[in-house]
Amino acid sequence: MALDDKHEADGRVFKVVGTRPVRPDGIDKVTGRARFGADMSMPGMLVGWVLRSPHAHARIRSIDTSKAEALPGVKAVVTRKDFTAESDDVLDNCMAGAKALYDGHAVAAVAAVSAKVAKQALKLIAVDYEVLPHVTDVDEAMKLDAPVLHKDKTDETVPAGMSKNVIQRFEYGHGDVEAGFAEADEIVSRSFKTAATHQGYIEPHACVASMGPDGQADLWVCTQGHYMVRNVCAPMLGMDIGKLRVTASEIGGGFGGKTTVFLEPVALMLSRKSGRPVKMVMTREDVLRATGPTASTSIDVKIGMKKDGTITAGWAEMRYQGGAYPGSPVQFGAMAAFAPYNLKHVKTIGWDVVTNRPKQAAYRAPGAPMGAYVVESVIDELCGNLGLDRLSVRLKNASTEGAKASYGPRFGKIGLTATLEAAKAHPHYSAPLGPSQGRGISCGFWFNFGGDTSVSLSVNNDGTISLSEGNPDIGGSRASMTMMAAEELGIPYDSVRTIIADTSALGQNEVTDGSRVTFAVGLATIKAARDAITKMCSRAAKVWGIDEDAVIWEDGHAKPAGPNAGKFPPMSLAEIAAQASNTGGPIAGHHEVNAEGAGVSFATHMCDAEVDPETGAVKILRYTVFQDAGKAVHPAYVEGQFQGGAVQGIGWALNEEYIYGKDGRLQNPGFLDYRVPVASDLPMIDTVIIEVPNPGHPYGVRGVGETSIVPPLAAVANAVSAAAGVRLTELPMSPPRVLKAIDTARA
Amino acid sequence: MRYEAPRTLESAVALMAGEKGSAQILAGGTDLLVRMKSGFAEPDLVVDIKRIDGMHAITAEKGGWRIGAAVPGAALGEHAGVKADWPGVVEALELIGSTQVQGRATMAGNMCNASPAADSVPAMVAADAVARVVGPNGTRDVAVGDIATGPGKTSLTNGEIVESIFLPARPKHSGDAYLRFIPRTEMDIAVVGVGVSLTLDASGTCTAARVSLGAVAPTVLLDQKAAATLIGTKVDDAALAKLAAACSAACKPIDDKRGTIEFRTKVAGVLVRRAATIALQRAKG
Amino acid sequence: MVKVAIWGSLRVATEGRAEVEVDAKNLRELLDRLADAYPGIKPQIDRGVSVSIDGLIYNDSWFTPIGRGSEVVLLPRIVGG
Amino acid sequence: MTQIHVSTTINGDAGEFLCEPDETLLDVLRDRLGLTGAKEGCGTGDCGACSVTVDGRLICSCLMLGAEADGREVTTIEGMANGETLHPLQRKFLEHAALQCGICTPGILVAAKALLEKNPNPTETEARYWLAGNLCRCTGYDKIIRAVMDAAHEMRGA
Repeated sequence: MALDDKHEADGRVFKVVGTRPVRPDGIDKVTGRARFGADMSMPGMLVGWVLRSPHAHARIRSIDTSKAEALPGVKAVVTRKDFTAESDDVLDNCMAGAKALYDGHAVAAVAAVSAKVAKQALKLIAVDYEVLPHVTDVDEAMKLDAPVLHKDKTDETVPAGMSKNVIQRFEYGHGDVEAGFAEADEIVSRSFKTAATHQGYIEPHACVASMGPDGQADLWVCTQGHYMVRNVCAPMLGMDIGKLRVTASEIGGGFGGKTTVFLEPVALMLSRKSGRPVKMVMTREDVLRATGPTASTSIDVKIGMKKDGTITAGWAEMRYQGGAYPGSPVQFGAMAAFAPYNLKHVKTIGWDVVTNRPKQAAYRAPGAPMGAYVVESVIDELCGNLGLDRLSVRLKNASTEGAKASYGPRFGKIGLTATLEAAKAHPHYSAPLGPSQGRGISCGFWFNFGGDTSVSLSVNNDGTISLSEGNPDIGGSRASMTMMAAEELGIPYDSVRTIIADTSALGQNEVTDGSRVTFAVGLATIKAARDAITKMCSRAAKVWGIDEDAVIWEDGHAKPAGPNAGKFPPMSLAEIAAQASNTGGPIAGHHEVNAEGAGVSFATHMCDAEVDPETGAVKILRYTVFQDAGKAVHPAYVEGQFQGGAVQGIGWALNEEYIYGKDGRLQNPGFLDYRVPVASDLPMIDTVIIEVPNPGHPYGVRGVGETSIVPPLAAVANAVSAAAGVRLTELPMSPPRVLKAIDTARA
Repeated sequence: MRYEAPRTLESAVALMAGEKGSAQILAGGTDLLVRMKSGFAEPDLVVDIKRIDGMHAITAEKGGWRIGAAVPGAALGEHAGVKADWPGVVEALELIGSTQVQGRATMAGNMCNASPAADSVPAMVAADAVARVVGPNGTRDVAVGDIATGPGKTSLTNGEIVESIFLPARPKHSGDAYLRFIPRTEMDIAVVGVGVSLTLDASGTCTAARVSLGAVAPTVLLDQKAAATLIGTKVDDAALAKLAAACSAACKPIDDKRGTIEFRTKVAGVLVRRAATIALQRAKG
Repeated sequence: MVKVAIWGSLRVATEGRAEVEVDAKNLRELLDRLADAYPGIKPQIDRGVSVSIDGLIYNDSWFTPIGRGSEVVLLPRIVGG
Repeated sequence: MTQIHVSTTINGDAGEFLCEPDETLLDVLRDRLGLTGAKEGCGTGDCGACSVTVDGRLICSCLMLGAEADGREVTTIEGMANGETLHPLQRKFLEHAALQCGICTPGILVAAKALLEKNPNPTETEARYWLAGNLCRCTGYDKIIRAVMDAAHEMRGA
């Protein structure tokens, strides 16, 4: 895609895009009618429960299910031996094979007539465990004498002689960092640690599976991607993909955590064995112990700066544990950490490490927040040491169009500088601070992507539009799609109704992730609308008896292209629709594409915090988000993404953490001690939407969902460090840690 | 499991005493139902005391207040009289959980749950509150501080039920306060809790004080050494410093997921100073 | 010929070169030729890669044209939340 | 085990149900009465997604037994709108885009309604503390608080 200076949407006057209509699923969601994962029931339905390993690491010698099977009311028991599919990490994670690899790892499941019977049955399953030594800390797991989880998962990038828990090594960058450090007037090196956090969606995973003896199955599930669920589960069950129809329920949050499967294949297997529909719902404890939190990390970072604020070199070595299987998001941390800065010399090294913790899943810009945290903390410290303005230094070094990103490519049109300039001009930046208060700044970056997308748009006889897309609506995307269809077709928002179709209705759709939906599904929606427009123009041409090419579409009407085409009154979409049967049959548009060309996105966050020097308690006083959205289709939901990401980041920075005991068990598997921010912890979260159009989208849309969680860890850490008068180097900055840092600095 | 909702205290006592398996009282249920959900408690009998006359009553008695065992935090918080006399106790109860939990949670339940971190207990101990216990062998009054004997353990014997809690008459020029430390602003269990109740004479000199500490030992501590540092002083900065040091010295906390020994010990001293300052202001009116 | 930037940890497969040249007119040819010329890269290509062409990230579209002067960077497969 | 017969009023309508002695009100509402508007986010009273009122008191229905509802008046999210007319809070939540995924929304609406009945003119801080037991992971609470304050303003004016 050429990086033309002019965007196709330049000068376009939008009528629907950029407004704030009520979302189409709104009434259902404020009246309790919306049906989420656990809200579905089917006739004859059983309930399924999972038996989970109490051990962090244990060989499973045998599982005796006979007593459970004999319990009246039990209709099926499933263990790993029921799955004959070839072993892979996702299946192993859904149901343990030879070893249980973390506290909470599923080892068996039961379907019974009631939860009470199912829970009784779980107690009757005898698992013979050989308990093995375990490791849950990333640095410990890399030691040569650490307990080893897998013998054969290390790949060719890992040098010989390391622990087998080290799975993969990544390296990025360019230039010569040593030469860069030699040019620096000031160098800061620090080591940081961040705890694992969970996406913390309020809706636990839930599904209802129904499989008949003919091998056809239906699955109702809360997921970020029902096509993914189908494509992953069918082979596990030895089914043809086409025989499994998956319907996405409303989804109660995901943030990346619902981009894989946990219960789904088990529910299908229980349904197959019992011959009855089976509903499975996780408890909150299950969610925290056995779904996919993000990585905990240990990172060393070194940055050099000249007295004028020029960053001469940046280096970081990052160690991420992603739980019991390969795939921590360390490469994205290593790629994204220095992305906001145009550096001559930069190098990052990443290590993917396994430990006896649940297999990580994506969490909003996976891997990037930790990278931004360490880099932005050290830049902040350098600015302090050199007495430089923190925003000016960032502006001086900011990546702009043509800059070579630390992960390789040169950037196209990007909006980082615009976010920094907006921050500098904002009253927040010059507002006075009181005693024990500090202000923190941080930038952040995320890639965004597109992927496979299918959209179908039917023109109904009365001129209304039914739009079908295949991506679960996790935060208002049906509203955005409705708006883009209405915009393109030139009809009112209320004339379009958008639904999330099941897997049998449309072609493949990638998961709702990577901030892709408004970009990719939006693009496909616009193209589907254009497809329908072409057909409608052709119908009008037929009616008028003129050439198709002589008809244009404007404001919801087909019109003759010019005086030479003939003199006909414009024909509205509704008029064309009413005559569809007479002019050739139903009219529909569709578009299937692997949407490429998602624009990267940058943000700058500003945070004021107050620290109680006697207790280490932190209060967030003020918070402002400046982020490039490319084009905000529904600004209220764009703001919502900014605010939600910022607050998840605040929680990560201050109080959220996975706490493992010496026994390798998770000590805080509940919302009581896994402390997500509550309403009284927070101020309003101000937002400033910057719009630097993405050349890869007809309206200029960039994904906005993920970037907003990248800067807050550092923005909060920098504010707290300023307020406390000491650099904090470990997340979360819980009160005991902050107090200890203050007391140590004073001693 | 059986569920019973007797209409009289006598029948409740009989049910509790007669149960051969495990029996639990259900007042607000905000602890019991959580323990049942997790499988921690699997009672054979649950006796709901909320249908018993008087359990929801707040009545004036001998210048003080008798609070029924089923009075939830929200109701106590709406009672102007108790709030005026014992604001520290009311505030402590109101700190427990959410608004939703306040709709159910009771002071008696908080006490009988016997958590070292129970918010209302240090405040009640500072207030010298007394629990009225009814059992098969009659009625007895027990100091609130003597109910819990260890985490999750109480001195109540088989069939005994707490019927009410009595907050004594408030002497003139007295004030109380309860402060706790939690990582968030709401919804957490106390990492440290501190209750202070003190009385001044006409000159502003402290003549009596009770200081209690929560979450720093297996049960709530009544810290008499700390109280002694206030008596005879004007509760000035010097006295507060001694108070803080005494409280920190009295702490015997543990390291756990909610806090460290070091943190709890230090913050107990910080909070007691702040709580005493609030109590002082209240005593001065 | 197209110049392709290779990330650090894959350079063991390119004899340490940060940039290699292959003859490719589109994404499919690029990945095929890379795997042929540098077999050590193949496991990573099989695990999944993204390719940045002139600053925009592509995942799978084989027939995405690659111009002569295009800046091409091999990246690990980008995922998201 | 014997089921318990319970007579109660739900959203103004008299009704009866049978339940297990250890069954929560939340499970009764969802599994026996088809009122799935109240959600189970935690089952331990930490998230507020199951909020309902009982005799006018805001509670977590996961922390109450179904058997306790005998003779009580229960109101749920399903009883909030009056026919086709949304409650001002429901309307303001839509206007302010105060929901993203919507799973916490029923509980927050029930809790906010209880707030405004007790305190028609809350400060922002009062609203935030009242709603501290209702977790929302999507919005950062900003638009929720704005919607509650705006609804309170409108209801005071009406």
